[in-house]
Amino acid sequence: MAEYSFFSLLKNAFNGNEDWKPAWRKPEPKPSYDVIVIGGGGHGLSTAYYLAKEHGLTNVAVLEKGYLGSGNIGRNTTIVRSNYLLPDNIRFYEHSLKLWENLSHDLNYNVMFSQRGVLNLAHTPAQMDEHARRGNAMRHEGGDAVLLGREEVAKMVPGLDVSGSARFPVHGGLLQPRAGTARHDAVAWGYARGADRRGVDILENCEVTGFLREGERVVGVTTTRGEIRAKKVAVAVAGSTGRVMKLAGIENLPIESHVLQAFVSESLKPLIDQVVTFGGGHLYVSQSDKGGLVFGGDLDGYNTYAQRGNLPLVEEVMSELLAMFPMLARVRLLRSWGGVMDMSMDGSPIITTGPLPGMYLNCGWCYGGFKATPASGWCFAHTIARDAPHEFNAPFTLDRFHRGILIDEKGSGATPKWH
Amino acid sequence: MVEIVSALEPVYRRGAHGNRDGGSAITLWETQPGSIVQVTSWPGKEGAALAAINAAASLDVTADAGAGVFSDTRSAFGFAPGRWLMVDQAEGMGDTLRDRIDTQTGTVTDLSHGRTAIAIEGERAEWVLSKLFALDFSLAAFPVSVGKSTAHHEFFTLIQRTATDRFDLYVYRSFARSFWQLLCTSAEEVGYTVD
Amino acid sequence: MTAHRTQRGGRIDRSRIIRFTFDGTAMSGHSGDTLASALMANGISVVGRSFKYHRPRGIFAAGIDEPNALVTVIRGKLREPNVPATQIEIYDGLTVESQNRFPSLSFDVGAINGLAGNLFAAGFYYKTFMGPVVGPLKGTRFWMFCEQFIRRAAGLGRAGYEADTDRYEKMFAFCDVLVVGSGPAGLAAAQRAAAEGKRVILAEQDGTLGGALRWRSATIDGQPAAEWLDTTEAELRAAGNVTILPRTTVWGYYDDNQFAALERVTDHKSAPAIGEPRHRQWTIRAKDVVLATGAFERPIVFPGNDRPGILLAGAAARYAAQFGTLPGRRVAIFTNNDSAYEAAVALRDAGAEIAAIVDLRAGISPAARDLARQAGGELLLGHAVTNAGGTKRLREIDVQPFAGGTITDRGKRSIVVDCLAVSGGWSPAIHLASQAGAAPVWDEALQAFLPPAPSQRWTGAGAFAGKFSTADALGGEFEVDEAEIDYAPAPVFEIRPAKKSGKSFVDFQHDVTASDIRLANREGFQSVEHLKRYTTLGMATDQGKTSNVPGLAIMAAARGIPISQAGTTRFRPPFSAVSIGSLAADTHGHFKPERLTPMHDWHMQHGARMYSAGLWYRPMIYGAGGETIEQAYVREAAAVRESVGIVDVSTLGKIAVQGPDAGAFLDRVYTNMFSTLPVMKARYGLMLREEGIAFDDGTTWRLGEHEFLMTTTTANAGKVMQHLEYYLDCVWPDLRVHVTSVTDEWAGGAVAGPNARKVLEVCVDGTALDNDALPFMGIVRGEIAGAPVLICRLSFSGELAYEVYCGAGHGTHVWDALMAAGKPFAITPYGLEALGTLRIEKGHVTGAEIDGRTSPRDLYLDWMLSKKKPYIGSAMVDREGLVAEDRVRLVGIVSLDDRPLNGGAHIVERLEDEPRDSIGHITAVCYSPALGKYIGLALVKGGKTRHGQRAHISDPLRNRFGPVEIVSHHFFDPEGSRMHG
Amino acid sequence: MLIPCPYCGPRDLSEFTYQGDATRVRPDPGSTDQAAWNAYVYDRVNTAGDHSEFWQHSGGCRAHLRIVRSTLTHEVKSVAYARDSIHERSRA
Repeated sequence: MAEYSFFSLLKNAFNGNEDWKPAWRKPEPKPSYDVIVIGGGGHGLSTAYYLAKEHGLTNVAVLEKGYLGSGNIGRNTTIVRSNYLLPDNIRFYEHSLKLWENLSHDLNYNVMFSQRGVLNLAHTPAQMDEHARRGNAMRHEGGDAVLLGREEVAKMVPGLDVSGSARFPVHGGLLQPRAGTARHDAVAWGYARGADRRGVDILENCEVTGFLREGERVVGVTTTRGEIRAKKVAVAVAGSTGRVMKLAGIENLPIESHVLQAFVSESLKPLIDQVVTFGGGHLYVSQSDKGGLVFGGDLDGYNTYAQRGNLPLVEEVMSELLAMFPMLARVRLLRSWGGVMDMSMDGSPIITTGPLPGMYLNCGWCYGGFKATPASGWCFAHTIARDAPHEFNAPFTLDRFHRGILIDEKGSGATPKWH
Repeated sequence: MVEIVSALEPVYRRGAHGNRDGGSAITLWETQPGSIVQVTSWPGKEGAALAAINAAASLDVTADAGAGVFSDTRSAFGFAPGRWLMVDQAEGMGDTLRDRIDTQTGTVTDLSHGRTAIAIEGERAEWVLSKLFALDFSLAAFPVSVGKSTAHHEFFTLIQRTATDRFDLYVYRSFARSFWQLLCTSAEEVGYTVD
Repeated sequence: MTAHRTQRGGRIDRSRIIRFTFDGTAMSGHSGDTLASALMANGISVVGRSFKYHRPRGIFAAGIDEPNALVTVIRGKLREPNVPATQIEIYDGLTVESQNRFPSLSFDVGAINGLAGNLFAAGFYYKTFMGPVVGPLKGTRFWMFCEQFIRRAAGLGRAGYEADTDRYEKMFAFCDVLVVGSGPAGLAAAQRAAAEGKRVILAEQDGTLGGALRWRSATIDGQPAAEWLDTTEAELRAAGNVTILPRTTVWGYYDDNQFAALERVTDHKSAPAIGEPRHRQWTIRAKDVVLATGAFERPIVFPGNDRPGILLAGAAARYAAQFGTLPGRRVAIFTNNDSAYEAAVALRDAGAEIAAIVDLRAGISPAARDLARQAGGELLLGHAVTNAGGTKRLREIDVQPFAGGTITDRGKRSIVVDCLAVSGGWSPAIHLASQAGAAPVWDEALQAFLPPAPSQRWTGAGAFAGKFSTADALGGEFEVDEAEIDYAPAPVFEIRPAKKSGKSFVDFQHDVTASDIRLANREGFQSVEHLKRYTTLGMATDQGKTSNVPGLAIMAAARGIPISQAGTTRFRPPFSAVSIGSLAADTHGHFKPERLTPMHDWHMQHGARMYSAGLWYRPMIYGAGGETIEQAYVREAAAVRESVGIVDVSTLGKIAVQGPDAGAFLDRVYTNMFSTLPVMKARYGLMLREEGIAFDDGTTWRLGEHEFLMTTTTANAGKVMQHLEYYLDCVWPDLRVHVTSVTDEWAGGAVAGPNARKVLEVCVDGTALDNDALPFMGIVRGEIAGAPVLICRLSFSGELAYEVYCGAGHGTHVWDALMAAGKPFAITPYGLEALGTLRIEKGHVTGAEIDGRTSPRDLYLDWMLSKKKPYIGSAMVDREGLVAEDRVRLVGIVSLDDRPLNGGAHIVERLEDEPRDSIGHITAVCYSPALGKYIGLALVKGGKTRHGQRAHISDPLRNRFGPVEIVSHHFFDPEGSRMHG
Repeated sequence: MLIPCPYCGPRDLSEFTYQGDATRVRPDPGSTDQAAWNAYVYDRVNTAGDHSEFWQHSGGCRAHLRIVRSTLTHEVKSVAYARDSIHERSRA
């Protein structure tokens, strides 16, 4: 019997739930590992999981400075999609989406991936054409996309202001039916448990304080829980990339850390069934299974490592939400929080060997981190195990910026706050 | 001379509006100056530029940040480093200033058509403006004659206080109609008269 | 009037009857009542149902911390869900509904969930619903099938789809001292600051000031607390330097002492006055702030502790003393500290019978003993309440001896009561201090988190700072007479009888029980954040105001560590829920301003259909007598090619570039040369980003030796302005150049077509217009109908064309004159669609091609890259990635099946391949009246090398496939003879 | 967040536009040193701590400011007109 199932729940219910095992062990660090993954967030944990599952590498440790999943994996708006414009991104995120579709089974953990569809609204004919270009690009890469007219959108999303008197009237939208939302924490916990059950050591409250070097080569780390050596050291720390890489002597990277705020309303009976994004600004909203409306918008737009934002952005986000759904003015905002985003210079990620021998780097996730979690770990594990990228992450190099081979989804150039 | 047509015309409704319980706590009107001119000096040439403004307009602006003066027909105030706005009810101030300010001193930019000038006067003027701008409108923080540049969302605005209970606002012409409507809406609560 | 209303007392106006309806039943209360106190007075015991088990719940608190009594307020068609009944001041006509129950509050089928409580323990969702691995329900299908039922069962209140038409507003305020909370600590702080002449704002979340002074008994300077409150309030109101904001919750502490506060302006009124907003969102900038936010009382966790009729002791006292309402007739007290003894006296004074005071402690202070005597009833020290019976109303409690954490069965007894007032100690409301950035500190004596050392400019006062007595709250200078009780509680948070006898709730609203917390511990979800996320403890609408500390204490006990080591969660804004409308403020219903050109009204009067381009409105077409869009633009474009047309170009960005170094500056900004441009000449320029990617284009006119007028695209006007300012300030501060946005200064009309010059000749005074006086790219000054104009001969359409600029205030005047002059030539106003058609025919690029990814070479604009000078982007434009063979480059395409093309369609070499390999996409399309064909521009791999080749459009989204020919993007008059002619 | 504009006084964040890392030095316009250009355009120090950065008072006097601000607490440590600080750097 699988560890988690309806029957195991029933059995345990009769035992007063006394027999459940910890979802992951809390081991002491070993002196050395084959691979150390720095960062016990979604990407670090999925990397460890796929190292064990796909490459048979189980002598692996995941090092987390705080509690597991304390970073962006638990701070995002839970959207999963692959509706990108550029082929390199579409292929990568489409691979991710396919992993998502089987993730609950794979992990024996219900990550609640709900393929309720992501609808991008268009407000001008030109925007409809842009959406068509994107949707066609997806279809040419084997993905799913549907272009909807105004009437179809109105029918699908009650409460949406589709009137002609709206400041930016809705013309239609691009729907990716297979996209949706997942339960963010469950993804971290599911990967952690999956990796743990395959032998991976997950070391919480284990902050990396330095890198051990033999010449150029990275051969381990010093941590708040002692020195740990490893054949390979992989870094997957998202918003903390700058800080961790400085410990390795890398002073400059094509990354800026920015805060992205997210918001949730009080719990409501079902109101919005899809993920809907606004085209007259930047806003995305969906409703969690618990009933809270989960939404977010732009970055605050300045460098920060503080996981909190400021008011102007809050007000802009609320304005945009109400421009779409004027009935929500009476709904109440329950909580807001911030996550630190590792914004790259073209808006696309970096998954690569290097930049030092013995080191592997995964960063630059911008807004895309959550949905990328499975593919990021999958590709990073491949890159670590084989010392070469998989074709899905081959374009996401570190030197592409200097060479001018940019993957600039938004076309806004080396200004991270615009990606 | 061809008349400068107001950007507000179709939405400019003279008379009393809003909550009438306490009468009108403020009055709004478009001042329609003939000249709105920006003077910008090169660093170190602020004195010469000011001298030219003062001479041209018979005013006495000082070099302090935001310092301004006004008379019945003219006003001037600083709103940025080395930058002043000069307003005259008569047309032609742009040319007058251009004649007095040479390339070595600074530049003159005529904005007579590009800005819409709105006055707000009354006991609740501070209250109404506080709905829109993140500025402290109290007399201590915003003395009479002083100018400030600020913004409410997309509405970039220059404001000069021309009495304890009066402010003159300069907004971009293309935004003026939306701004006027917003201002009127914000004033409904206290009651207002459009003059 | 009812069994639960006291005979006298309370700060309610018994002479004023207020009528409201609850779940359709008409009820009444008094002015000064909250909905909670009014429902209590009406004998309503069940007010809501819990989230998961749908258990009947009653009123538990009296303030913002209420977890149970959430209702939906209905005004007309508008619904506001999840409002705590304790926060609603009743008004005539108030209509509320209870929530999360079906079919009714008293009978709810969802309560069946309670029977399978062990199955629905923490984390159960994660362990099931994965469904089969194969078959029709594989993948996510089974989960999504289950999810729809789970979603419907979850959620609390129901919001409506009706647009909220109420008004919301913003207000900026500045002060020397912001005082948050108007209890004794806040009032005293406000009084002191006011006396020092400071500008003071006093914010109180309730409708009336006074905090605990409204219900606790004390004498201040010889006056009863309530009288002192009235005197002090009157003094503060009379002072000129104090702004009092009732119904205002300070909910956010942001950087640099900026506070967000929500004022509920009209929620307590039957109808707002004219112009009055429903809510006002205050942004308060305070030099100093006094946090006097009080404290929240905690429950004690024991089996059955959620029965209706069980409530916090302080709340019970408040209902009795402030609202003249009794939560029960026969009341027991259950406490671990002295403060509940005051509550017992208050209840007794209001007419309740105190059946027993059950105290976990073996010994209590003399003051508490005195109070116990006054209250009457049995004093059971060293006892605990171990169970509570009664489903929809508390019937009885079980009491057992309790010592050293152990419960003994001997001496167990039941006491019949209809109300149990519980106090598990007090948690200071440190939320704002926590938002400001530092971690709170656990105080062992008070068994509470106290505020951290300030990281911004705030001071704390009163219960917020752990000073619970009225004297301590007021500060030294007052003479206070009050019971001298001990506020330190016994460190007991949970009563666990040996024999399990029912659920012990920690988070009432989310139905998180003590066993859920222990299960989380067993499964390793031990850190505070894991606990919270795994069990949903503290995630409900009350944000754990009553449950955080007990939950943490139970986890600490399970782990065998002290509470101080268990940590605490960081509080985030908002302190309590705020309406989304208040945050959008004046933008609700007015999302963005409308930017209008000087000729806007003319366009509207002449049948223009408008197109929103950013904030601007521009004519798309001028609809003449039921034409389709295509018919209209074809007619307009054809008129330009055949005779003459006129288009409003006022939206183009215009920037005055002035100063001795203006020419040199433009040489650096544009890829091509401008310093050599003669005065009264214009040139087309291209700007790149540093990376060598095309950024913007437009013509720049030299009006004087030191004066240029730059035009930008409409979309990029703001960005270009900022780009120029950045370089002048941050890179080349030595250049003497000023830039000023003059977009709004000028009205612009482009007159285009073979008869354009003839039109101008009719109306322009003061200048010649022939080829010599005004050659291509020449500029002249003149007058039209008395208004000064600037005319530049340049062409976007490929025709003989002139851009006529005049002061914006003269725009319509000049436009009218041009229309009149053009009448003999049937001058045709044209919109964006025709403009687009004319430019596509000419192969000019716009934002669809300059999309932030294309290089100048991709657009065949390399001829504009000067080799003689560096410019922004010159160092990087030749990088390998930007000169690669496989980049997409600009071409023209012609539909070979005579059917319209679609923007956003892709281009493929072969339709038969699956998947089809895209080689590019279409950026712009039109029907070309000049060519009589459907044409378009496209970005295609290989660009020019494909001219003459056939390809196919592939547009699966719109199911449009068909053959095209790839051609040069210069479709029409490639030599430019027409515009030069 | 408040930013103390040297001309306008402390103003709300909403009036400002972030213009990024101010430690980057643009190579001489004619420079062909690709590494220097790449560093200028793409590489960032991304400091966790006191960060030197440009802000434009775009909803006010429109001057660019060079600000040192903590990226951990958002506290502004110093502020100057960008043009003055560039002059100083070029003199240094």
